[in-house]
Amino acid sequence: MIDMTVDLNGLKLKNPVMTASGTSGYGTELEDFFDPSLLGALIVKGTTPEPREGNRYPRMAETASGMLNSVGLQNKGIGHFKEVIYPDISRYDTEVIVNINGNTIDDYLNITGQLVSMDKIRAIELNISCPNVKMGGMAFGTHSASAREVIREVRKAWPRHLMVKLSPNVTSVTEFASIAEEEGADSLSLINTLLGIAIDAEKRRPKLANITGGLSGPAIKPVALRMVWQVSKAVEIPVVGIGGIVSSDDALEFIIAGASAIQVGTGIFLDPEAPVKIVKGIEDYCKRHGFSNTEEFRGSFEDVAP
Amino acid sequence: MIDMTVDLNGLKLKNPVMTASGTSGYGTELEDFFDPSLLGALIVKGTTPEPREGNRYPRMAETASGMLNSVGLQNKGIGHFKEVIYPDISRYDTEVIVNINGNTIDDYLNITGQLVSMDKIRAIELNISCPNVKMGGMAFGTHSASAREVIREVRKAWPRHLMVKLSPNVTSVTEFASIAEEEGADSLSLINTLLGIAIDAEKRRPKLANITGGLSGPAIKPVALRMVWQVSKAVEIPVVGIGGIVSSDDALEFIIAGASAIQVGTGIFLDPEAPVKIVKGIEDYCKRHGFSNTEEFRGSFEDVAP
Amino acid sequence: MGKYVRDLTIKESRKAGSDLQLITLFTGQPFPGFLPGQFLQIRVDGSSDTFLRRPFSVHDYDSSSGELKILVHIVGNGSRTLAAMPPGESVNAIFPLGNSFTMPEKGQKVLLVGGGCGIAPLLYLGRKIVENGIKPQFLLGFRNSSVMPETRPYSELGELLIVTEDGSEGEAGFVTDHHVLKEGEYDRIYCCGPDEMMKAVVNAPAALNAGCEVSLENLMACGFGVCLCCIAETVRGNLCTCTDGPVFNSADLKWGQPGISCG
Amino acid sequence: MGKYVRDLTIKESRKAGSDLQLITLFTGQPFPGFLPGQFLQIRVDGSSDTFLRRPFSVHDYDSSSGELKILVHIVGNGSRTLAAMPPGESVNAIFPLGNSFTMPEKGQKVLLVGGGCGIAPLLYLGRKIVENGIKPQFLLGFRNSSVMPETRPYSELGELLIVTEDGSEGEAGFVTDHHVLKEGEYDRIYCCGPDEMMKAVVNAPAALNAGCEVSLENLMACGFGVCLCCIAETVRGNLCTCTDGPVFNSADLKWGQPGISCG
Ligand SMILES: Cc1cc2nc3c(=O)[nH]c(=O)nc-3n(C[C@H](O)[C@H](O)[C@H](O)COP(=O)(O)OP(=O)(O)OC[C@H]3O[C@@H](n4cnc5c(N)ncnc54)[C@H](O)[C@@H]3O)c2cc1C
Ligand SMILES: Cc1cc2nc3c(=O)[nH]c(=O)nc-3n(C[C@H](O)[C@H](O)[C@H](O)COP(=O)(O)OP(=O)(O)OC[C@H]3O[C@@H](n4cnc5c(N)ncnc54)[C@H](O)[C@@H]3O)c2cc1C
Ligand SMILES: Cc1cc2nc3c(=O)[nH]c(=O)nc-3n(C[C@H](O)[C@H](O)[C@H](O)COP(=O)(O)O)c2cc1C
Ligand SMILES: Cc1cc2nc3c(=O)[nH]c(=O)nc-3n(C[C@H](O)[C@H](O)[C@H](O)COP(=O)(O)O)c2cc1C
Ligand code: FES
Ligand code: FES
Repeated sequence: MIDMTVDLNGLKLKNPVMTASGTSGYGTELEDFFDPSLLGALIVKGTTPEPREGNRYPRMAETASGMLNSVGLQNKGIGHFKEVIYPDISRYDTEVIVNINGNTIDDYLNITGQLVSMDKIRAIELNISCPNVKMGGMAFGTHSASAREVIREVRKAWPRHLMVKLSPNVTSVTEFASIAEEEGADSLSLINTLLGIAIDAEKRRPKLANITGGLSGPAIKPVALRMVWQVSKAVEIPVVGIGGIVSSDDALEFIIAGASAIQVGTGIFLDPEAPVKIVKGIEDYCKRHGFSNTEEFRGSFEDVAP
Repeated sequence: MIDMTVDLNGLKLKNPVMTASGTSGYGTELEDFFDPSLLGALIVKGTTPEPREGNRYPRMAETASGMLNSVGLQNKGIGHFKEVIYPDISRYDTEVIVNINGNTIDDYLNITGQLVSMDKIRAIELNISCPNVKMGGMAFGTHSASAREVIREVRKAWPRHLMVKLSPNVTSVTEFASIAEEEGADSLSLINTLLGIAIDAEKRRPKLANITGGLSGPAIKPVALRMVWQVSKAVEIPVVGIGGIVSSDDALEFIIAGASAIQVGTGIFLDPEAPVKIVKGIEDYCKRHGFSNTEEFRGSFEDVAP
Repeated sequence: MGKYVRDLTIKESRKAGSDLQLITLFTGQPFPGFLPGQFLQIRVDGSSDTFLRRPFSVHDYDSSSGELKILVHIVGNGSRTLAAMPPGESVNAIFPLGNSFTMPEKGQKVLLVGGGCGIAPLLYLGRKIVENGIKPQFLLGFRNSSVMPETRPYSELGELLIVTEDGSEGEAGFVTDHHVLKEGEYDRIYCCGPDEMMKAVVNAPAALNAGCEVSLENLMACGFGVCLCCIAETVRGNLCTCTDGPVFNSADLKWGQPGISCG
Repeated sequence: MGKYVRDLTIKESRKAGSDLQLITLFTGQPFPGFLPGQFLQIRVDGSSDTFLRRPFSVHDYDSSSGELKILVHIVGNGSRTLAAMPPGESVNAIFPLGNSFTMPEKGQKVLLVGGGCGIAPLLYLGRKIVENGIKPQFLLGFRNSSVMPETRPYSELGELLIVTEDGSEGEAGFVTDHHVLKEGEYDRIYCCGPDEMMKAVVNAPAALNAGCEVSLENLMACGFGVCLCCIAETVRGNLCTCTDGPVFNSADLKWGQPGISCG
């Protein structure tokens, strides 16, 4: 029997597959395709204290094996989440993790404070890596002193599992990983999107109203794998791999690189059933290779000479 | 009549299309496909003071719309270049630019010193961004004090055009661009490859003997365009755009983002005739849109609201 | 409403005008059917340029045979690849997606206005309107007659008015020049086409006292409401074109948005 | 030698064994022809997984008809897509690439050893050897008879010895178990196949006094000498498999290299 569970530093997941923030709404939208309780966790869309309209349209551009988005954290705010969404998604038999965002540390604390009373939420994902907002977001995640401060303050305010989501737009991702670990993060998730632009040559104008956007999808997988590998060697806390995962092979590569769990983002747009197929694919792989749990081959790729 | 010439801060090119270092050997290999003198410039493979064998095989892995390489600057050294290659390629009626590399500043100075006597070489491309070598390379290009020092020293030693090739694996590419400008670089080229890895899930081992490699090809174009755009706004010296250019549309996007010229790298592997096709495509575009020179629409994409 | 992810087999595919392909897909096992205005997200494999799915409207649907028609304008790689696929091959599709046009009430006077790329959803809408006992008027505009699809399916359902920019078929000019938009009286106007055309239509004299619904073709990443890329700026804030739309009441739209639709 | 970048039309394509496709391409306008051991870099469009070109050896070539055959083992996306392409379609190819096998001298005794995926270049090599007035021996090894291509083309050229791992055709075992490699006497041995097989062949007793050439199938990015990805570690340093090879004198190879060839 394959034991698909994962112990993410105390946070028990029924399997290593989660949805990535901003790519599955509140999870409810997926019910048209499968039972969200089948997944290890649902990470709900980036939430801010106040409702936000996000950036202007166009917000998306297709690129080679990837896409840029400049959604900019459109959401109805933590108040709406508390009143409307939370009661609804509490019924899921899986972990629901809220991705939190803000312009200021106070914003992060405001939202954290409100989440404390929501028992169902066993974990938050502290997003210090959104490239699509003018204030906050990536500014925290690419500046070490700010990163340290926001993690420290949220850590004080949040008694349960704290996952910190790292930006790939840095010289040294391990520096930020270590800061998060030092400040008491329970796990790390990476990567958020790479900052990019797309241009319409005929019209000589940017394809996104916001000019820049975040690059996601298979195009970024090699960079994501590299960062997950570097970070999982640099810290003791578990790492959640994200970036270009569309198949169970992709997911397995992240586990082999050192990730304890993974998130599916853009892959959901290609195939809304991808997350459940990936759970199944990982299970099949374990069977085929004689593993009873993913932990048995996590980070194993350096054991073998290429 | 379309005037395809480009004045790269004093370095006159017959058109804006160059080959990227490490992807066209010494240019001679392209003669099987077209006359290299048709291009704006040839950038020869990364050259070091001593001959190098590079990294072990396998050195390449295919990724979604891209590839990783870990060649690691295999080359026969500047001595061989001087005696065997230089006399041969001096016949080209185009600029030949040497991409120089080293472990130490002395290495860079050694090679620069030898190039001074080679009149045909009107420009060098100072590579401080190779991700595939243990010493030197990207270590210079991701650390600001080292970057400043190596550029300063090479600038003192090199009287002709100095192009500095920047690494994308940094938090702020404009920081390094400004350093290069301050230290007297005549132009900047970017981007070099993004550091990545690829894993064979079935065998649970890295696809590259070196584990990490440099990601190139269309996958990285959005990141490259973004950095070219940022840098061309941040500095006064001209910028040469590189990253995922396989067609004239791609090349035009870089010019529209602010690049004065472009380099074709991985695109040559897909179609060895790509560089000449791109020259032709840019010319056609100018005709179609009524431009007499690329300078007329360089950096134009912010003039129009999206 | 449940959504389905299925491989649909191409039963027939034929050129329907220059740059226009009419594709008949077989939907197979039963499902609740389509509402007029709904669309599918079709996966076009085989190119790194068509990474995401492509949205296409229900052009026609016969629930008894399970045959679904889409009308594809060839504008880029995805549509070109799809149009070139031979019968027998299959495409993966997510459906049915989006809201739908509001059905007119008995006795109402109805105009369906389509321009160029926007005519696809109007045939199925017209059919449903006819099933509701109303005979609609169609006003369709094209650059010229060569880019027009076959018009019989429309004229079989209602009165068909054609406008071409060069006058090669029907009246010459733009749809908004047509007298029915100036002098006609309607209870409902349904419109789909380039941005500028839709804007002009909903502001035409004939639209003043009519309820106007437009169908947008915003760029989409997911098509089922999870990415928030496809928003339309409305008086009620940013709404998703893929779930709150693609059909909007024209009065709700802000219209200030760049590139709001297929034009 | 000049190189060509051309669209080649698929004249015929047929299954030649399980996971094996024999494709006949028409090379069109004249060019100098192929040397045995040379290969083509074929662009397989239609998938982001087959971003780079794919190298395939000249399996057979008839200069009078301009017909070129390649024998494709289906191992991944690129080879699968290529094998599925119908006659009439064309593929873009760069050719001719690489060095070539050294022709034996008159009167020399010659053995051609191929295993599994490595047999492709040996047919054309055999043909050229026969044209030089020598009758070669072929020793071909396979997992079992179902993965074998048609053997007549080989037996028409020379003596054909077959070995299968399960004994379903010819002798049972590995090629290196075959007595000709233990007791045979040859002037030249040409070999192509999985790494381990080639290593064993060049170290077999029969190879001791023979000149051995092996053909490598290293991973390639360009195929024409500009990227330096395809290196083989040799006593003369790292050499390019695509320009200095794919044929190497076995004595020059270091063999310590991981995954040196198609196995
Ligand atoms: C709800 C909905 C219903 C649609 N119904 C139909 C239909 O029935 N028939 C039909 O032919 N098309 C329809 N479209 C548009 C269709 O989805 C696009 O034309 C198609 O995705 C283009 O793909 P491509 O790969 O061919 O072109 P690309 O190579 O992706 O693009 C080519 C050019 O078209 C532009 N473009 C692409 N998609 C859109 C879009 N959605 N809106 C505006 N411009 C775009 C691009 O910016 C580019 O300039 C619909 C779109 C939506 C959102
Ligand atoms: C000079 C040369 C000549 C060749 N001649 C032939 C030939 O005549 N017929 C033929 O069937 N094949 C030949 N090959 C091998 C052929 O190029 C590969 O099998 C093909 O590129 C695989 O592409 P794919 O997309 O199907 O597989 P991929 O999806 O790219 O790979 C599938 C699996 O095969 C492995 N693989 C891919 N390419 C190679 C390679 N070159 N060496 C070792 N392992 C590889 C991958 O690592 C992976 O495990 C030759 C290779 C070279 C270098
Ligand atoms: C449309 C879109 C919206 C996103 N919104 C958020 C968000 O609100 N918060 C966040 O932390 N990450 C967000 N992301 C980033 C993803 O969670 C993920 O980190 C990234 O897309 C890389 O993974 P992928 O390649 O699997 O998509 C978003 C990504 C996309 C494509
Ligand atoms: C095989 C290979 C070898 C390379 N070698 C060098 C090198 O020696 N020096 C250098 O500055 N860049 C080198 N590069 C980087 C390219 O010059 C270029 O910056 C990068 O590949 C991005 O461009 P592309 O996407 O067009 O390939 C190499 C790239 C590849 C793929
Ligand atoms: S396209 Fe994703 S929400 Fe509409
Ligand atoms: S494959 Fe590029 S040098 Fe051989």
